[in-house]
Amino acid sequence: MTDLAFQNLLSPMVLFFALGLLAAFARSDLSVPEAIAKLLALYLLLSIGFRGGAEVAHHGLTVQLVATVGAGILLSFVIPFIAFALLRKTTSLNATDAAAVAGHYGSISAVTFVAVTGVLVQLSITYDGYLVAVAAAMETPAIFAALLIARRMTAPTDSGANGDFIREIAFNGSIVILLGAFGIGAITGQSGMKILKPFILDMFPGFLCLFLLDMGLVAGRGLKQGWRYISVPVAAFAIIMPLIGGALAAALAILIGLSVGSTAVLITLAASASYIAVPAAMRLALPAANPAIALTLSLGITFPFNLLIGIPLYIAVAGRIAH
Amino acid sequence: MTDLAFQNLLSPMVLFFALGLLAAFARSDLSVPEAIAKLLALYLLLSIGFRGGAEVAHHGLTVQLVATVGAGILLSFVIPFIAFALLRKTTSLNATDAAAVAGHYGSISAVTFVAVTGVLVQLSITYDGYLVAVAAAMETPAIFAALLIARRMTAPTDSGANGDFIREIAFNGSIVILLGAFGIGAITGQSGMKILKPFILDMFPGFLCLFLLDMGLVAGRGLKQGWRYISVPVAAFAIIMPLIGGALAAALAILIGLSVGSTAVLITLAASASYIAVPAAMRLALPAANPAIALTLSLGITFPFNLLIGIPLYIAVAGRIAH
Amino acid sequence: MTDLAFQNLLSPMVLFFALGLLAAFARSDLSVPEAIAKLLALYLLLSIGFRGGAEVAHHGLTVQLVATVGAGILLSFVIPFIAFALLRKTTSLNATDAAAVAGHYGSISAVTFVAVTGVLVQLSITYDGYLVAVAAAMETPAIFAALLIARRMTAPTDSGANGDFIREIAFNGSIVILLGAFGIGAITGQSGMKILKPFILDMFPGFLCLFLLDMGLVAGRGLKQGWRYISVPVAAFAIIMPLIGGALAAALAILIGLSVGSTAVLITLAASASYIAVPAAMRLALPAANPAIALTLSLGITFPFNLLIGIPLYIAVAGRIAH
Amino acid sequence: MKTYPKKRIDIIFEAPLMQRIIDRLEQAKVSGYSVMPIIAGRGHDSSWTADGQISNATKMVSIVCITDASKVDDLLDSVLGAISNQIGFVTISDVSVVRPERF
Amino acid sequence: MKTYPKKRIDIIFEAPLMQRIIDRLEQAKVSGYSVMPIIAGRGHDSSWTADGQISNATKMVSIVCITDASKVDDLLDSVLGAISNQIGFVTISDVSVVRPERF
Amino acid sequence: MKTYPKKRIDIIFEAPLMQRIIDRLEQAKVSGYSVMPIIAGRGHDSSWTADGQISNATKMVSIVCITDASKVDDLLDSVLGAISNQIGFVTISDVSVVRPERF
Ligand SMILES: Nc1ncnc2c1ncn2[C@@H]1O[C@H](COP(=O)(O)O)[C@@H](O)[C@H]1O
Ligand SMILES: Nc1ncnc2c1ncn2[C@@H]1O[C@H](COP(=O)(O)O)[C@@H](O)[C@H]1O
Ligand SMILES: Nc1ncnc2c1ncn2[C@@H]1O[C@H](COP(=O)(O)O)[C@@H](O)[C@H]1O
Ligand code: NA
Ligand code: NA
Ligand code: NA
Repeated sequence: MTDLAFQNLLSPMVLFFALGLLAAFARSDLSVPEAIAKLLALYLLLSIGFRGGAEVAHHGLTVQLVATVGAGILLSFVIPFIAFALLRKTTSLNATDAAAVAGHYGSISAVTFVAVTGVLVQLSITYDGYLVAVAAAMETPAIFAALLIARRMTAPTDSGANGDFIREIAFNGSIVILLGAFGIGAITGQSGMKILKPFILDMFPGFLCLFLLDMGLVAGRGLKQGWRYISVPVAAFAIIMPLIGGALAAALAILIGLSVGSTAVLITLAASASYIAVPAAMRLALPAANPAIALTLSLGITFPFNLLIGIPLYIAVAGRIAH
Repeated sequence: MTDLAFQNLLSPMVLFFALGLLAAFARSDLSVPEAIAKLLALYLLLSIGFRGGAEVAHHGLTVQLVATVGAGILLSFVIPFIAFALLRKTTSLNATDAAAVAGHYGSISAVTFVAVTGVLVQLSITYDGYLVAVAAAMETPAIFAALLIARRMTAPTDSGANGDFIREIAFNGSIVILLGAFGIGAITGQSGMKILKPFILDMFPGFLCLFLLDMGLVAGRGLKQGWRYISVPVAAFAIIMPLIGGALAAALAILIGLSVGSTAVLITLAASASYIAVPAAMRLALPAANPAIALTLSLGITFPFNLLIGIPLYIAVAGRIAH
Repeated sequence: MTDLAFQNLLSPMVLFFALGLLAAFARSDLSVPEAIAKLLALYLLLSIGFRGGAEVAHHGLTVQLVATVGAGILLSFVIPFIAFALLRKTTSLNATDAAAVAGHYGSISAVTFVAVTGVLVQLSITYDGYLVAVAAAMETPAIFAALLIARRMTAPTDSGANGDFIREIAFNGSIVILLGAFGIGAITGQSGMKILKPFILDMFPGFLCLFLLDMGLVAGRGLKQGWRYISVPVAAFAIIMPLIGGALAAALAILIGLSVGSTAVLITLAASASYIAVPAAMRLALPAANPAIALTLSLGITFPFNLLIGIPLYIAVAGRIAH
Repeated sequence: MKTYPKKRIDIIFEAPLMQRIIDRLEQAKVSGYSVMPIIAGRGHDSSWTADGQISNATKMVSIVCITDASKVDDLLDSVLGAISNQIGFVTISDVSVVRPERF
Repeated sequence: MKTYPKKRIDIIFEAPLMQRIIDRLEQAKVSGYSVMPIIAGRGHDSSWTADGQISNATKMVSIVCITDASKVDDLLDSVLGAISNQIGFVTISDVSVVRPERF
Repeated sequence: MKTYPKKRIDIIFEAPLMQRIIDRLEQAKVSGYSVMPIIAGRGHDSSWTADGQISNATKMVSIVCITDASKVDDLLDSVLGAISNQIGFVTISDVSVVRPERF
């Protein structure tokens, strides 16, 4: 296990993330243009969506698939309530900020998903392709949970959840491309994969390195700006909450009877926090929340924690509890 | 033939175009940054240009090549006159708008060219590499035809075709990269291709999927804006005109004695309508024309029509008339 | 040797550079979006850095490595003084402009480095991976040399070299990515290279073609703007200075006992002039210098000279003097 | 050349609000608007930059709208409603135009 | 600090016209200009966005030119000639500058 | 709607100077600023474009700062110090705002 953590630590991906962090801390002017960052995010979502779909085409729809999607939705909806309670108990964040942060932790991080699957592939542990669909399904319930929490705690605003807002959330670009590519992968199956393999599979590690370099830069600059808002209990939350979410996911995985690899992925999804889809939704739904808090926590603390420590841990746990 | 249409319909490329269309109709915020769209267009033109040149290097210059380039230029120049007459007879478009639309239909769509060659490769039907040069030669004569038509019908403006304008048209970026890459492919031949294969051939389907996703988004958003200008006869034009242009091309292909594959490509070129090079030229040359009409027709109707129905049809026809 | 020059002349890379030059001279609107140009530069630096690091991991650290880095630093620091003296003797450039130009010629051009290594690979001549580190080490000493010269010759400004400025230079984005990728390549070695090969090695020639197309466009447009500032003696400097710098490097390479390939690379580095890292630094440090002069010389004259004539010459010389 | 006075409204706001601001402008029946990018900035508590961002959550954007003085109050009313809880502000300035009928 | 009055001219026009507008500005002997991007907009009949566009045909762009009041009429004359048949408009406003000699 | 007069400062300068200008603005205690891109331009001796550029050395950039009239002199003093040897200039204009307390 220590071996695995160490091996992951020294993968080019993790090292490029670290390089980005260091460059940001050293105030280097290294930067990735916005258009390129968006291309990289688009590519990663398209690639993991398509691969997941192509594997489902290979293995077919199963009861387990439906159950796991259900579990994912449940986790995404429930975790924010736990996160909110924890934040209010252990930190001095106000209700709105706590609700916004809770929304981020219910949702998932596509790049953490990618990272865990990458490590599993290196270790030759298989996982189910449909987990991409689970990831997509877990993106949004957390947003609605955060809204419900904020409603209960604070006066409702006119900018809240109306029809337009729901459409904006449901057809959010990152969900459309993830599910769309999943569908195209499922329809075209192995023949589609054959055509697209050099792009979708072979380029993947390289694009991921670039993306993580960028994430490191963004996280580093975010931390420099955002650390002021982050008290010790708030920072502790960003490490404890993944463990709680992961534990819940582990329990559900046992219930469903997932394989070792799939269990590790479901735990990682639950343990990860969003920084693509949720932040913009929260700006619309909870404008009074300070966006720097949630982003600093999810990208600056939880993401590196998962990358370095969480993923090896979740895989080790999955190896014990699953069969 | 129905099989082929169906197979094409379910290729990842067509499905990504459909995904883009759907996302636009659902008002998703999915988008491709402008710089990335331009990179994709640049890449596609460079790749098809280089490949065409490398094949000409392989097979050498022939009388047929010269004849086909001549046929292409003729088609590009003649089709606008037919299109203009048809539009003025069957629709209520004014002379300027009709001339601008006619210019788009004389010119060609590089992506439709790519699509037909892709299907031919899948079907193991060969075509001549020099058709890339034919495509490049067909880009601009239509622009001058449109200007001649507009001159005859409307009062000339000072912003018309002077020396500067001709240079702008002739050295238009899309023509320079297409012909330039063709020339480089022709000079460096198989040795150049060996070095660039992973980039130019292997990445092609992936980049094309991204590009078509973008085209779907742009076409969908364009249709939502532009449908108001599109009466039923105008929409009908966007489907009938490709068939007329294609029929003319078929006749010329028989005369020249092209192979099945090359015949299919020449028909497709004639049947396609521009949305890269011509729109900007028309804004300069015919400023009074409404740009939304031509773009909605060419990208929103003719392109999907060709992708889904036209190409299989043209290949089937080519199979009958060519040897 | 003439053969080699001719072969290099007809490589796709050189031809794409020529295409860009021609397009710029013909006033074509062909252009590469800024974000894409920055991506290409980022990719090239990352790729050559990583490859160099992976090779050092393979061969280990040696005395020769340290000696060569030292030689590089020496060259980068000394060349500006020679360049300055030469410019002041043979041209009518003022002291500030001469100092700024001198700084560019002490530093190195990453793309020229790439070009020479590409030709060496084609000729199956090996060179040492650590030369990437030498290249990185040669980027900045020249900047400080230029400052020292300017200080001696002109009144100091408040915008000169303070702590902030030194940090800006040392953590310049291009150095951070080059050295960072070098370090990651050195840490992850062959296992990292295996994962990233399709991205870092296979895509390289294609991205390089795009980059050189862009450099051709930029150089062509720069020449059209900048030729006014370039007298015959100044233009001659841009061809003679590389030969002087190259000769110094050749002498040091003999002293250190470098192999043929490594000698050729060190000569090329010394003979090349910066157009990525140094221009921005000079705007900060020597604001009174006209930026068009140095850029026109380095990108418009020295770079094409090295690409077409210099590199074959340097390799031929290396073949004679090294063993 | 004869020119006519109009007002230029600059609205600087968080990018995720885009659709709402645009809806408000259309309600206020302005003749048009143009969206201009902002690539970095600093406000009362922190600075931001668009570089490397994959979402628009932390970006600001600017809308310029040339309009008649008579429409300014309506426009401010509706736009300020949309940005009241969010980061953003509006400036109004005087401009002259040559073809007054189009605004 | 002593400041001097100048005029700021904003020209918003279709991107394909760029070269022509620039030629007109140079004819009018302005001391300089800066081109600023527009990423989306709405006019009298439809909205557009730069996202995903592969050509500049449907884009607008903005040129800002600081100039002396004495040159404004000439400048308007030539620029309006270029955009008369096209989509585009011009606004003029008052600015102060510190170094008047450069405009 | 009640509005209050403020000043809009536009600073156009070479991109490599960014950090220095920002430091000066912060010294002058402005309440905020926004950086806007410039994609091409022409000055007294040559034109430039951002297209295809890999470094920021030849680019200009613009900073907009809404501020109180009382702070303008300080701001100009410090900013002009930073751009005195470089290419760049400043314009000042009048704007009205609705929420004066934030500037
Ligand atoms: N005085 C100002 N002038 C120009 N832009 C400003 C100003 N204040 C704030 N901004 C912009 O608005 C954003 C949010 O500011 P704030 O609401 O103060 O956090 C900043 O990041 C800037 O982009
Ligand atoms: N009142 C306005 N204020 C700012 N920009 C405008 C205005 N009217 C039009 N525009 C811009 O000019 C473009 C063309 O407008 P139009 O000529 O009305 O179709 C629009 O898409 C906007 O980008
Ligand atoms: N009168 C002007 N109006 C607007 N922008 C200008 C003006 N003069 C110069 N610029 C901008 O400032 C840059 C440098 O100008 P200069 O200092 O004259 O070389 C130009 O490339 C333009 O982007
Ligand atoms: Na989660
Ligand atoms: Na056609
Ligand atoms: Na050098």
